[in-house]
Amino acid sequence: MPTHKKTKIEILIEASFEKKLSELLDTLDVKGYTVYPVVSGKGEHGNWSRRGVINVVGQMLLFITIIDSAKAHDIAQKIHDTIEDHLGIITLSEVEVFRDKKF
Amino acid sequence: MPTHKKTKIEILIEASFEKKLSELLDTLDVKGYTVYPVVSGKGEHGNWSRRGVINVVGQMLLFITIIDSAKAHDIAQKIHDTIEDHLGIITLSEVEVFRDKKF
Amino acid sequence: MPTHKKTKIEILIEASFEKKLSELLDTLDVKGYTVYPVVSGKGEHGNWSRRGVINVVGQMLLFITIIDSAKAHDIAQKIHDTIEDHLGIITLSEVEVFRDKKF
Amino acid sequence: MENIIFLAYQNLTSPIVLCFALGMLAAFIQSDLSIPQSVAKAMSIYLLFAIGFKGGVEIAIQGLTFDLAKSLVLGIILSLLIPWIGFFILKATTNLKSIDAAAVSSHYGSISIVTFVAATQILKASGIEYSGSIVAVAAVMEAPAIISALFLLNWHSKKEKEHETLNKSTIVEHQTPINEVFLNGSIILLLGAFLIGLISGEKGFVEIKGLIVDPFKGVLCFFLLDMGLLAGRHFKEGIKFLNLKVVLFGIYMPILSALLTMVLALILELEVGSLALLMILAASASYIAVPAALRIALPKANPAIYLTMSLAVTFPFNLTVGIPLYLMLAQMVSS
Amino acid sequence: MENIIFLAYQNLTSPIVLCFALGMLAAFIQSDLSIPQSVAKAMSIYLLFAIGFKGGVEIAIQGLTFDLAKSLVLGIILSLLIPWIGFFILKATTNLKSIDAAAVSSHYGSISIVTFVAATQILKASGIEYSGSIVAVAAVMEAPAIISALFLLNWHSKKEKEHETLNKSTIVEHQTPINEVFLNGSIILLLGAFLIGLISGEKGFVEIKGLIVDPFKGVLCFFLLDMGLLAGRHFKEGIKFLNLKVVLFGIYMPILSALLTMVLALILELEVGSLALLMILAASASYIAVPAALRIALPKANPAIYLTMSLAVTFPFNLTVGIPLYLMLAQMVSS
Amino acid sequence: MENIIFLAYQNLTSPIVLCFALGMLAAFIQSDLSIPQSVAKAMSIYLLFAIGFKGGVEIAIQGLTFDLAKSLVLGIILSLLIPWIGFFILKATTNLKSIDAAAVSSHYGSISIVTFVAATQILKASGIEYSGSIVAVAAVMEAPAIISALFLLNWHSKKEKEHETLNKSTIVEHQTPINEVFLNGSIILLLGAFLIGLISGEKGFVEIKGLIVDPFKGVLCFFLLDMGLLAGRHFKEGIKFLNLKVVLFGIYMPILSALLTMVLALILELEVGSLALLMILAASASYIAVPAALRIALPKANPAIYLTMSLAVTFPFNLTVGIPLYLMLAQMVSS
Ligand SMILES: Nc1ncnc2c1ncn2[C@@H]1O[C@H](COP(=O)(O)O)[C@@H](O)[C@H]1O
Ligand SMILES: Nc1ncnc2c1ncn2[C@@H]1O[C@H](COP(=O)(O)O)[C@@H](O)[C@H]1O
Ligand SMILES: Nc1ncnc2c1ncn2[C@@H]1O[C@H](COP(=O)(O)O)[C@@H](O)[C@H]1O
Ligand code: NA
Ligand code: NA
Ligand code: NA
Repeated sequence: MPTHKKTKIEILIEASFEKKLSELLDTLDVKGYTVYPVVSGKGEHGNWSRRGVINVVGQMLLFITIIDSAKAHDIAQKIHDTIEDHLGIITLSEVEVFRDKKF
Repeated sequence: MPTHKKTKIEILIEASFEKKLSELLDTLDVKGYTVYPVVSGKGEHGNWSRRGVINVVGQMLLFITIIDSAKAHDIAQKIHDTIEDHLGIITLSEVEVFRDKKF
Repeated sequence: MPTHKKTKIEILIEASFEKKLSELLDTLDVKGYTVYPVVSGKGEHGNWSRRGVINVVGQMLLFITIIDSAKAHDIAQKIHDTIEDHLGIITLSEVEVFRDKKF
Repeated sequence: MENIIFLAYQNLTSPIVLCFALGMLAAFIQSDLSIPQSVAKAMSIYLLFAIGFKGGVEIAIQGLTFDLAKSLVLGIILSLLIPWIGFFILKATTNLKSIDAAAVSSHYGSISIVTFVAATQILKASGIEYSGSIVAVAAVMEAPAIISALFLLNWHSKKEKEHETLNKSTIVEHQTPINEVFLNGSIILLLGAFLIGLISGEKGFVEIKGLIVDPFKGVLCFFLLDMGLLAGRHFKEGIKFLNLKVVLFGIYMPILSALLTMVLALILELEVGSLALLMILAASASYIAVPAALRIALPKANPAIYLTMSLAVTFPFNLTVGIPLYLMLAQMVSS
Repeated sequence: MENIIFLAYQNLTSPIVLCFALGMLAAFIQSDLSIPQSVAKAMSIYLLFAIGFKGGVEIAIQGLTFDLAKSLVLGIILSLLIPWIGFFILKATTNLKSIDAAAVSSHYGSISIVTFVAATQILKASGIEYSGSIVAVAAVMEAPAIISALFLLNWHSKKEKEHETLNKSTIVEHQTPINEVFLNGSIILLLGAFLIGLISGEKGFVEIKGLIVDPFKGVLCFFLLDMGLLAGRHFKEGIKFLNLKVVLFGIYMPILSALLTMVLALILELEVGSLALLMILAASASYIAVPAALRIALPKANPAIYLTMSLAVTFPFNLTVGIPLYLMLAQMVSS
Repeated sequence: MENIIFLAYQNLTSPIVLCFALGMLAAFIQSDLSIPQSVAKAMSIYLLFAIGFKGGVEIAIQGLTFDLAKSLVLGIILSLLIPWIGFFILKATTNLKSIDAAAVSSHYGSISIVTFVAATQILKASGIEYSGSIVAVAAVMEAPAIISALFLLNWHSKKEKEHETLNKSTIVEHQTPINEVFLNGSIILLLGAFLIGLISGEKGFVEIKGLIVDPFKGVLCFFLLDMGLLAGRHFKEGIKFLNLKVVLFGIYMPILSALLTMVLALILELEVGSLALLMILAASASYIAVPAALRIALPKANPAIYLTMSLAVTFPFNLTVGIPLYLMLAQMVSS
């Protein structure tokens, strides 16, 4: 089976914004996404860690969605603009998949 | 030290199939792999979430293996064919490593 | 907004070395990093699994940092050399980001 | 009649059932209430250990009774038999595929330990005597239903070959999971705790009573809160895969299994406590061990169907209406 | 006077407060001591359920009292009122931005259930009678403060429009989170447990007492150990965002709220137990429900400010000094 | 003689040891039984807190005894001494590298708190009096062994320089981990709980007894179930790194340490309860604090060797055979 080039968008975001981001992705042309746990991190705004937090405030999650490369930049841009206040970082990279139609 | 180009295969798979996939990878020409937790996701088959599931049915895991690019496509194909029923998605991408022999 | 090419360094490392690696990254020219949990893995040294371990010995974590591609190789090399005894694997790959200055 | 109304009232106002209702409600109104997965798992380990252990201690004190021996045999027979009955009913009355029908019916042959535990609480409340050692029957009923279902599917697919062309992969991998069922953590734990109770006896019981007995019912409440959340969420997601005939099966099948048990138990002359608990085991449907095994053994069967059936239809039915009903029946035929 | 010294001594040498101190100490010396997040969450579920349930059982036994009705009304008024008072004080005395001032003050209108529970333990120890049903007041005080704060921010930003140009996105999304506050797991759990207690009554209480009552205080200790770790870590990270005037607010604002409650309660002629607990609820500041809601409703407000204030300043103050103080005041005015 | 058979029988049929055996068995037959990591951690926090607290309360009641003071001194001496003895034996009898020999023997100088707790349960059962305050000795014995081992390795590598060329990185980083050992969560918790017990005394004890005492033994059972799973899995993975001589060290070394303790304790005239517990502490090997520290201090030492030794060889030996043996010896020499 040949493979097809797609774009992977990775969005590191505050856990308290999980529901909103899911809703946003549903309105965009995204066929699927997966959410991964995150332990801790460090950036301009200092350290944070999942350990010892009492609720979602101060935790982060990683959303990954694989989409058609032609649409990727626009979608990433929209996500970036909408969730700026809750954003960790957002990156794009290239991957290959088997099932062209699925993404 | 120079770096060497390798291929990273990422396999999102049902947790109930963890053991079988490990066994499959052992039979293929794969020198190592790492398994990551997954929180939730959405795709053609609807939503799923690790939260509030009573056992492995309905959970997913991410297997990542880094291998020789020459063998990558074939191995990915074999994995894809064998585990189709339990598959989330499978992707390939390019990475660089220091220790050529290790992968 | 245009995107900018950066390099992503991924470091799989023993959990007992988490603090040391954080300290090392602070001394290097790294503006941020994120740590992800890992479930289990297999390599030359056999299997390991987060399940059923009594403390950090025998667990692993994944550190990811996105940095300026020009500095990436050197930094990765330094990390590799310093933590060799506690290293799983270290990989480099290419990603795109929106905020050039941030990385 | 008064009796059953009283029993039903007792049951529906017990914290256990109310906690389950709270969980379902919270799921329906989309509250973010949730019990951490690791804690839910710990509670299930606690409950399994506690009932296994208490069962073993009772045998250590009373000795092995003839009643228990008969119950064990009956339990295995029921676990093997019920999947066949369920399968033919499903094939006759619904449009489920053979593989889904087999998968669903194997859940009804196996058991739900929480349903069992909830029932023992009501037995106690209504003053019916029973031996905790019946939990051994629960242990032996977990696995045979799975074997039975795989066997019947094989048999069925051979029979149907000329009409229906079953995908080859439908029936592969039947061998592997049997082992895994017996190595399943919950079965090992239940049997292991049973043995530990048997060996350490009353002395051991006194030592760990402070954890195993005193907070037991409270833990059961929290566990049922979690079960309610789960059942509610499964119901919302899974109901679209079920039509009315399939849902109804989830309600009359447990009653049928209970009646079948009653008839067979009369032949064996079981005591009323054992009878009631056996009826409940037969009526209950698995939602842990069997789904885990079938996801590997029958990957083409749709888990949304079988999980929704056992978790979101049959479990709530048994917990609220079924248990008092079977109990009343058991009392009627025994007196 | 002797009385307050005795109360303070009792309080400071209780395992509960000492565990909190141990947690803070461990955080300050950078020990890696930590309680797993899932277990901390389970403990908070346990505590919420236990006090909600006991409150419901008390009403089932005593009936709904006029005292409780009055307390409920007063609680809602306080929760709506305190954010306004806090906001104007913060704007007048500190350099916090309007949005941060509103966010901080809404925490003080809402409540901390752990502070409440810690206080009931001291009430018991000092022999003051109170009804567990006051926990219903805690439940109704959680949310109004959030609505109040959003409302006042809207009003303030309109008024200030000519002077200050508030970023448009400051005041968006005010609508969404209100629902979510009411669906917040801890509120559902508290109210649900209350209802379960009410329905299952004394009979239900006896059944699950072994989990809900006996280990309660011990669990509270471990929970406070975790709170201490959290408060300590928040303090270290967050103190750089606060200046002295802001920190002081975290100490005098609870006292003010308690005094306000005292005055209003005198008009309503509350009993001493209810009065003391209401003062404590008013004085306590939320660190779970409100931060979660505000992070969405007011994303531009700085969480480091409001979390540090309620968790690392006001909570420790109330736990050590505040509770005995309010208690003594309540006793003084009631006698 | 009858006595030891009785003790051994009591021990081997106690739920605690049986739970450990169940865990090992489940691991050997590859069952998927597992206790969630966060829950296991919570149990270890509970156990540490409970014994620390009870120790402190006992001192609050009895005052500091001379016996305890002597035990503390002896404990520190043993913790410093045992790694040297172990190291020379390992170098003389096995082919372990120096770094691995040092790493392994430092585990035997430190202690296993679970072994200690299991022993107190048998002491109680056999009616031997002891003071819970001995737990303070456990706390002071954790760390010195690590320092001792690093020291001896340094000394050894200097001495051997002409013969053997030790990789430079073998002996780096000796400084850093010492701090971390003292800040290690379990030591802070044990000492902190001890102090809390000391300050809050009998009054505090009564308050939290419902969690700290009543379910204690049951929790210990579940914890040992998990330890059994762990030991079993470590054994399977780790045994290939060990040869017979190394495994034997894991059995005679604890006996040697216990005998050494006995001799030194006779000089100090310790009471029988303290003597027995000190022997057990000396005989036990660390599998939490020391491995965590050594993984950083001696990254070139192979963790598979030291973890398997302490967790999968010495711990099971002590739990089943060692404890009754040391106990009998202690009774013999004391009478
Ligand atoms: N260069 C980076 N590489 C990887 N993760 C980063 C990077 N910068 C920031 N992050 C993550 O994003 C979070 C928020 O970043 P910041 O807003 O810069 O504090 C951090 O806590 C990290 O988890
Ligand atoms: N385009 C995608 N990007 C990332 N993850 C996906 C995507 N599509 C599917 N997934 C993941 O794969 C799981 C199964 O996908 P599906 O079979 O399409 O329901 C989903 O629940 C997601 O976790
Ligand atoms: N080729 C690989 N792909 C992905 N992960 C690997 C690979 N090789 C090793 N690892 C990870 O690194 C850990 C240590 O590797 P090793 O030192 O080879 O045993 C393994 O347990 C895996 O988690
Ligand atoms: Na059944
Ligand atoms: Na308040
Ligand atoms: Na020792």
